Formats: sequence, C-alpha cells, structure tokens
Amino acid sequence: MLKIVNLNKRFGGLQALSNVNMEVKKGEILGVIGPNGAGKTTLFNIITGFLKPTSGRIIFQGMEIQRLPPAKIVKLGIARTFQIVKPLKNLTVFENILTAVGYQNYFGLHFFKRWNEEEYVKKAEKIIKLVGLEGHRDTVSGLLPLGLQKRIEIAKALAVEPKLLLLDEPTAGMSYEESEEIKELIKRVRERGVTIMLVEHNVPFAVDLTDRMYVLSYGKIIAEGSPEEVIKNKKVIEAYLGGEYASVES
Amino acid sequence: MYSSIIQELLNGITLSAVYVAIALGLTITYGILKILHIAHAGVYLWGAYIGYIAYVYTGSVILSLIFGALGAALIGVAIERVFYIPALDSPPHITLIISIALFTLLSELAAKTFGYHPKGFTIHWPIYSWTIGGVVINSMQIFFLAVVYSASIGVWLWATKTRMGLASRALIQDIETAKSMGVNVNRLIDINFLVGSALAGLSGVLVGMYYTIIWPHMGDVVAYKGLVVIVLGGFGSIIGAIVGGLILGISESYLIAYFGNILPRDAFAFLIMIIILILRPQGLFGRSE
Amino acid sequence: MISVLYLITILTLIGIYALATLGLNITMGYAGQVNLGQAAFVGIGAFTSAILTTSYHISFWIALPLAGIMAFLIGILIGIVSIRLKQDFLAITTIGFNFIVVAIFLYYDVFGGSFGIINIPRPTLFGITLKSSYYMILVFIVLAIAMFFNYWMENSWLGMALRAIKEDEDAAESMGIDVKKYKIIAFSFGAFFAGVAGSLLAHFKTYIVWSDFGFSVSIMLLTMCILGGLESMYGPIIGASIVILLPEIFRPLAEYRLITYAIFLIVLLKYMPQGIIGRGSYLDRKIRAFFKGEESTRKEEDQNAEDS
Amino acid sequence: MDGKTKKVVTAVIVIVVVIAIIAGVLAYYYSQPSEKEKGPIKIGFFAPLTGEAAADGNSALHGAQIAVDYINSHGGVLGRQLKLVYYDDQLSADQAIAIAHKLIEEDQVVAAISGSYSGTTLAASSIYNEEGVPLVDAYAVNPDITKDKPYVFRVGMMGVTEGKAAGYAAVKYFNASRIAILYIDNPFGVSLFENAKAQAEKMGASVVYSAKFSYPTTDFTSWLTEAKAQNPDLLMIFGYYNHAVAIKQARDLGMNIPILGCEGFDSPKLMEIAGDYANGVVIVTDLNRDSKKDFVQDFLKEYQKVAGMPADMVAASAYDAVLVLAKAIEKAGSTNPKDIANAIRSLTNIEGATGMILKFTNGGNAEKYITLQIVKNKEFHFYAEITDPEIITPPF
Repeated sequence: MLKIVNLNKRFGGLQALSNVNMEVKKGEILGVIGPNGAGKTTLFNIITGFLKPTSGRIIFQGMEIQRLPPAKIVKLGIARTFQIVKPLKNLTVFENILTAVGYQNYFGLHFFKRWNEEEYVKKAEKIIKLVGLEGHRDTVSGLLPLGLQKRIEIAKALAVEPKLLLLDEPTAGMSYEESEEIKELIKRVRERGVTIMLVEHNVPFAVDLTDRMYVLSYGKIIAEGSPEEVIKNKKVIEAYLGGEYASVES
Repeated sequence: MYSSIIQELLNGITLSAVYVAIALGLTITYGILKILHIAHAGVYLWGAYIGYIAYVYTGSVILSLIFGALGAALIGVAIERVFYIPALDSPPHITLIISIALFTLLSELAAKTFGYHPKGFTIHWPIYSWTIGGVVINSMQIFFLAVVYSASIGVWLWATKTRMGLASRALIQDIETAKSMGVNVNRLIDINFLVGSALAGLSGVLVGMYYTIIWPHMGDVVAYKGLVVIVLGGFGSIIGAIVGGLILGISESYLIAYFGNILPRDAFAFLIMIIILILRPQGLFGRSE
Repeated sequence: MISVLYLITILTLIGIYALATLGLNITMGYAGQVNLGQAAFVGIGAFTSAILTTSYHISFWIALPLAGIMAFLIGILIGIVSIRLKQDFLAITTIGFNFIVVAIFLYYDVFGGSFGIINIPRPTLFGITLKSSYYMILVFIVLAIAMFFNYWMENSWLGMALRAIKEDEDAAESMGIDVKKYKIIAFSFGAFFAGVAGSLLAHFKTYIVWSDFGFSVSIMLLTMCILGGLESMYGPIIGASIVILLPEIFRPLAEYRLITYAIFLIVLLKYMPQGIIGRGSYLDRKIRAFFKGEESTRKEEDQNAEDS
Repeated sequence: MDGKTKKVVTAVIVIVVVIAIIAGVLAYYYSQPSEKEKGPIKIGFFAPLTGEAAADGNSALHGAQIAVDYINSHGGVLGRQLKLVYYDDQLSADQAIAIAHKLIEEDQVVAAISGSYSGTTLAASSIYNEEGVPLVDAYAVNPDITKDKPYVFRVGMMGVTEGKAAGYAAVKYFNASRIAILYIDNPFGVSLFENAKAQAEKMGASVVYSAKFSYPTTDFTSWLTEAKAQNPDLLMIFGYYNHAVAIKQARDLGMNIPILGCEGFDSPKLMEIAGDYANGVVIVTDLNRDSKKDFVQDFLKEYQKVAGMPADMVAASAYDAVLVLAKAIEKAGSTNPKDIANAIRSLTNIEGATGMILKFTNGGNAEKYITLQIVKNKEFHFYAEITDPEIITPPF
C-alpha cells in the first residue's frame, strides 16, 4: 500500500533519516518504535507532506507523493494525528469533526458549498459516536481534558476517510486506563478496513497492538519483524538501554 | 562628488543613531513580552519633554538627559504594570490597539500639557565644526553619536554579560522555564521595561537636542520606524537592532539622495524591510525554525 | 435639532466603513490573518474608481466592481507574501504595505499627487443623480449584499476552512485544507470588499487624496472590527457605528475629544475583548441561542474560554 | 431557503428598513430654518484642534476668536453680536464633510471659515458651495478650493502667487542664478515649488536642485548635501516653521548662501527652533509685523495674551477671514448667505492683519500685496514689498 524507498532527510548538519526503506501492507497495524530523537515523527511529517525529503521516494498506491502538499495527500487517503494534539481549540467538538468531514470540499471552488447538509452532519455525528464523544458534541474542544482531545484527534483523522491512518504517539501523556480505551478504539478503526501506522514510545502498548514493527534508531532502521521478534532483538535492546533506558519504562 | 558620497555616509550614520536609539529600547521590551509596543514612541516623546523641562530649569545637558531617561523609565514601567501585564493573555491584536490608543493618549496629553506648537530645544554648548576632505562634521554630531552608541554597547554588555541580562534572555526563550529556574519573572519584566524605556527617554532628549526641536507628535514616525528596525534585525536581538538601525539609516540617506523622486523616505524604509523579509522571513539576525 | 443631511452623511460613512470592516473581518476575524493595511485596499479601490470615471469616463456601475477586483488582485499579492510570514512580521509588513501604497498615491501624478483627484462624478441611475439619501440607500444595499455573502460564507466550507487556519495551520492541512490557498483567499476576499468600499467612498466625497487612506485609517478600521466583534456578520456595522458616532457625540469636547476617545477605547477593550457582538461575547451567545431556538450548553463553557 | 436563512435575510432587511425609516422620520420632523434674524450671528469654523495638525488648528481658532471678540467689543455687526461655532476636524476629510452639514443645517450658520489644511477644506468646500453658504478659507492653498465655486473665498495667498513672488524675489533682490529648492510634498509646497521655478526660469535663473520632503522630517542633510554639490547661490525652503531645522543643517554643512523661506516660516517659532541660524533668512509672506496700523498691533498683543505666544501667519489669516465676513455682512446689510457672498465680491481695500486685501477676484481669491520679511536679531523685520500686478494677481 505504502512504500518508502531510500528516504533521506537532513536538517542542516543533522542526518535525521538515512536510507529508510519501509513497506506498509493493506489492513495491518504497523508499529514504528524507537528511542527519542530516532526520527519517527520526522518520518510521519515526510509521509504526510509537512516536510519534504532530502532524497528518496514515497509511493502510495502506485503514486509518488513525496512532493505533494499535505492537503493533497489527505485527499489521496492518508490521514494523521499529531503527537501534541492540535484540536481547533475555539470550535466545538462537532465543528472540529465537521471541518474534517468536508475535506473533499476544500479543493477548487467547492468551498462555496454549504456545510449544513444532512450528509455531512450525519457523517460527523457517526464519527463522534465511534470515538465516544457523544456527550461532548457541543463543547468547545479546547476545554476538554487531554484524553478526550486525543479522541478528537483520531476522530478528525477518521473523518477524512483515510485508507491509511498515521497515529503519532496516541497515548503520550495518558493514564493506563485511558491508553486501554484508545487501544480498543484503534482496534475498532482497524475493523473498518483502515490500515494503521503507529509511532509509539510506549513499547508494551505497541507490542500489544501491532502486527509488525520497525525499529528506528538515529534515523536508521535497525530491526523489523513481528513484535515478539523485535523486542528480543539485541540491537533493539542496546539501542534502548544505551540511549535512554528510561523511555522504555515510561 | 567623491566628498558628497562620504558626506552622505556620515549623514546616514547620524540618522541611524536615531533609529538605533529607539529600536534598542523597543527590542528589549518586545523581547520580553512579545507585545508590539507602539506606545514606546509615546514614552520617547515624554522623555524628550521631561528632558526639555529639566534643561530649562537646570541649564545642564547631563541633568536633562538623566531626568529624561528617569521620567521615561517610570512612564514605561507604569504602562507595563497597568496595561500590559493584565492583558498578557489577550490576543495580540487587542494589546496592539491598546498600545496604539495609549500612544495617542500620550501624544495628546503632551500637547495639552506643553502646548500644541513645537518647542525649540537649543542647548548652550558652542558648536565646532571641522571640514576634512570636503566632509563636514560638527561637535554636536559627535556627541550625539557617542552617547547613542556607547549606550548601545552598554545595553549589549548588560544583556550578554550580567546575570540580570542573561536571566532576561532566558525569559525571552520561555517564561515557564525561567520561572522553574527560580527567576522572579515580574521583577525581570519591570527591569527590562525600565531599561528599555530609559533608553527611549534618553534618545528622545538626544534627538530633541540634536535637531533642536521637540513637538507632541515627534513620536509618530519613530513609532513605526522603530518596528522596521527591529524587524530588520530579527525581533528581540540587540545586535540586530544596532545593525538594522545602521542599515536603515545609511540606505535611507543614499536612497533619498539619489532616488528621492521615486518614493518618500518612509516608503523606502518599509520597502527595504519587505524585501529583506521576503528573502529572510525571520529577519537578518532572527533564528529560523 | 439633528439635521437630516448631517445624519445621512454620518450613516453613509458608517455604511461605507462597515463594508471595509466586513472585508477586514474576513481576513482577520475568520481567517486570523493580521492586516494592519486595510486602508490601502480602500485607497486602491477609491483611486481605481476615481481614475476610471474621471480620466476614462467609464460608468460608475462598471467602475464599482472593477475597484473591488483591483483590490482583490493586489490582495492576492499580499496573500502570497503573507504565506511566509509569522504573526508579528506579518503585522508590520501590512503596516509597510499601507505606507508604500499611500506614498505611491502621493508621488505619482496619475493619482493626483498631493492634490488628489477632484470632481469624481456622482453615480446616476435612470437619469437620477444618486446623492444624499439615494446614495445612502445604495451604500446600504451594497452592504446588505456583502452581509449576505458573509452569512453564506459562515455556512459554507469556506468559513470552515478559514476558521481552521486561524486555529491551527498544521491541523488544517491535516484535514485537507490547503493553507496557502486559503490565506490568499482571506486576503483577496477581504481586499475586495475594501476596494468596493473605496469606490463608494470616492463617489460619495467626490474628492479623494492620498492622506484619506493612511495608516491611521487602517487603525480605525481595525478598531471598528475589534470593537464590533470578530467573526460576526453584524460586528462590522456595530463597530463602524461606534467608531464614527462616538467622535461625533464627543464633538462638544473639542480639543479633549481624542483623549476621551483613547481612554474610552482602552477601557472598552480591557473589559470587552470580544467586542460588542464578537464570537463568544455575551450578545453573540444570546443571538446564537435565539437562532438555535434553544439555550445551548456552550454558554458556560464559553465564559470559561474567555478566561483561558 | 431554510428557516435560519430566512431569519438572517429578514434581519438584514429589517436593519436596512429601520435605517431608512429613521432617516425618513427625521426628514419629516426637519423643520424649516429657524429664525436667523434674532440673537447672535453664527459663523461656523472648522480646524484640526487635535492630532498632528493641532498646532495650526489652535492658532487659527485663537486668531478667529480674537477677531470675533474685537468686533463684538466694537459694537458687533448690524447691531448684533457674532458667535463662532467651532468644531475639530482632526484633519479628516470625512469629518470636515460631516461638520459642513452640521454647521449648515444644525447650527444654521450664515457663513463659515476654514482654519484647516487643503485636503479637508477642499473636501468640504463643494458642500458649502452646493448649499449656498459662503466659506472663507483662511490659509489653505490648493487652487481647486475656490475654483468654480461662487460661494468659496480665500483670504490667504494662493500657492501660485506666493510661489511666483518667491521666484521673483530670488532674482530681483538676490540676483540668484543657480537656485536649489527643498519643498514639502503637500499642495502648499508643490504649488510654491512649481510656480517659483517657473517664475525664476522666466527671469533667467535656473533651478539646479530640488527635492521634496514630508511633514515630519527633521533630517534634511541628505538633500542639502546633494544641493550643495550643485553650487547653488540661493536656497529656497518651502515648508513650515518646524522645518527651520533645515536652515541650521544647511549652515552646518557650510552652505553660506541666502535662504528664502515662505509664509510657513512666518512664526516666532522659527527663531526658537533655528536660533541664531535664522538671522538673515528672508521669507515671503503677507503679514507685516512692522505695520503701524493700530488694530494689527492690537491683534498681535491680544494674541500674545490669549495664546501665550506671539501670533503667526495662520492666526492672522483666520483673523482676517472673520474680518472679511464681518465687513461683508455689514455691507450686505443682511445675513442672507447669498447677499454675503455678493458683498464679499464687492469689497475693496480691506485692512487686515495680513496686510491690505485690494479686492477679491471673480474666482474668490484675495488680491493683496506681498511682503518680504527678514530675520534680524531673532525678529522679523520689513525687507521689501512686492506690488507688481503681474506677480500678485491671482490666476482666477
């Protein structure tokens, strides 16, 4: 579904990603783990068009997308969430989701169309229900606790009807219970046929949820395989122990 | 013709002192609160008037400069305490309009207090002038440049070498971090406004003396020129303000001398700024992100 | 005894400035793009219309939309510049834009230089010259059309997109909103209404000069926009009414007028940062509740939002 | 349309209708002009009393008020007192237009005076003209203010005449052949520059350097440096007294040539700002301080008392505007605006604070002698008088 070929990214003198090759298969939940500063978020930013790669190609369903602007990539069917949640703070939950539901109308001159059509309102309400925010439909999103804001984040990503969903640390800063709820939510999403790519800091969470994993360290892929294999991999343990042991714990 | 090219350079450097003087204070106050402090120009003009009154009563240039700076410092801190600190959380356009309204208020109050008409501010010092290779320079010019640039170096040393200055730089980065480091944030904001506003007052008096005129709307041009300078330099950078002031003064001097029929002076200043911003959106000395 | 022509003059001015403010509200209120040079767009519209009708004898009815289109095109340029600039840089760049535009009006004879353009014709319709009350009606018809556009925009994906880029550009991109495109739209649409307002102003005054569009006028428009309230279709008309009527009411104060006005402004902004009817203000909540036909739950939460 | 759309459309229509109704109702109640024949005779006045131009606005107001008080203390006009109704225009054309309607319809003035600049005066002038209320412009120079407007008059010099006089004086009194000109970029400076240049060239001199500056300028060194490089033998500065700094800067740069200024310099502030540097500067003006006329001296004294500073040209012009109106009302024997306008046109040899107004031309511009004044020991003194009709006659 998504193929990353020889991807490189440099920030000034810093090699953030070097020669990354990856493949995402349709229907799976793919995990990308690694210590802090490994380049996970950079990878996401490049796939979704927020950053341009120094070299390399990204192929989504047979199409090269590495030079496309983010909005175009969204239209092609790749959605993302942000590690630091970015809800439209002064808008209500409903308005947040509705904005995303209309993603096809932001191109050309379609923006003159009214949003107040049953089609869109229903779709937005369905997604609100799916992520379990029915009780907060008309609440201004900036006032909700972080856990619920993470749900808005996922809901917005779902609203653009993605084929591939990129989740950037969906559990960062959450309690165990909240993480478990998110886990259930991700599973439900996957049942709807959405392929998921997950960046996680929380290794046990990723191991539990994913079908396959890549491990990034200092911008390089150091391991690949099923979660069980990967966490036993020597290089991976070294990377975590040598780098930041603490991050495995958190 | 060669001498007139050098003369224009000297004219530009002299003019730059006006810009440096105003921008330095502005960059310090902007750096700390991230407010477009238009009322800084109001502080500047009050400094000029206070210095003028002090000169009329004492006849001393030095006392005039000191009183101008002190008076301006008090006004600056009062503005910060009464208007800016309570409005810190409001969106930037609100503080901007408040600042512009304050500036109007300060100008009009000065007009009501000291009269609408300009005042001649001629000091008793004799003026000597020298001609070197066709280029004329006079003692007042040297005094003006010397005071402004030594004050600039003083501020730069303060900001980079003293504990207080360094703490302020830390605060510019991040208020929360500074708090967690045990810095007394409010006191630091006060001190920055004190220093910045004193500079504004000092420059008001100096500009008044140098051009021998002060008037209630002397801040009008300065208010926005000061912004141009700190934008050129990259917001919050002290070296940037000095270099930005020099660039603006010198380029203005040459541009209006040779291309004065194309655009007026202020439009040139803004044009230079916009061109630089298009090429370097973070300003000359600003950090890119 | 208030005289009618005086009142009509004031109302016409309110209508014209409300139109320019409505444009600014699109750029600043909905899309969150700071614009401190709106008066320049008003000036561009005014001079376009004045030059077309005086030098080329083109009908007012053609010049009016052309004035808007001219401002629209320049708005696209400013929109493109704005893409690269962050908040405060953008604010000062738009100030600079205003200074440069009026300087061009002043330095080039096409625009009448320091003398301005005189004898701008009043529009005629079916042989009637539109002046005083007829002209006021024309202004308010144009304003009503603009308000309808505003209402329609609020309810279209355009409004959604503009609000999204105001809140968070990255989030907007991730929802399929091309931020660059909508920034350009925000500036150019906002400029369009300013241009039309400029044309209306030129044919109302029949004489325009560069200084009518200086930076202080931009500040006046900004004040109207914020006092009336951002993100509200009624905000501009309320803001324009306050800003134009207040000095008239303060007129007996003569030389204390500006001082009083400045103090009033500071106090109002300090205690009503959302303006009279801006999104989240008391009146706004009441009106929304009226249109929804129910007291919504956002009331209390909005009050919390004010504090945050 | 759904319900919500309907509500909004209704709301918009309601707003428009309400405004129309308010206007209509007021139109209904709008009574005919009340009795203008009783009480004091009201004269309107507008000037920038606040903001950047407040200095001149307040000078003009003081000057006009002194004239009104003087006339009232000498028995008034037609046995009635004069009353000045004044408003602040903040130098905004919009406000000047609103004030015009307010003065004419609400205050029902019989005539008005502009103590404001060209932009505001020009914007308002067509309203006074259309409404048929005489407007006397004190000192704004834009020719269009009076052009084709039978109800608009000007007591000050036109830029055309003043500029011509400057060019004439430069060649005639200073034998200038290479002239450098710095002028302000407003109608005042531009008309002076264009006409001074034309006149000087006509008389055989050439303009070797010219540059324009904006109102708040304090640093003229760039232009002066370029001007000096052209070796001029006379420097003209067309600005206001706050630009006196230019005199000082020119001298500092070693330009020891005659400096010719204009009526904008005509204020004691010139000497306050330029100090000793002002000595020797000659200005083209119409206010003759050495005048032996009693009321000129009275005015100068009274002004010093009221305003706390010596009078300037702006104040004297506003004074004369009131004087002209009073004379015209007296002559017309009525307060009918049309009669007043006609009377102004028939006035001759009016002694004013700014000198003798010979008559008003058909275009409504005052024709008067122009004086040159020189600064000696920080005071203005008579230097020469220009009476050549070719120079002093306004173009229309």
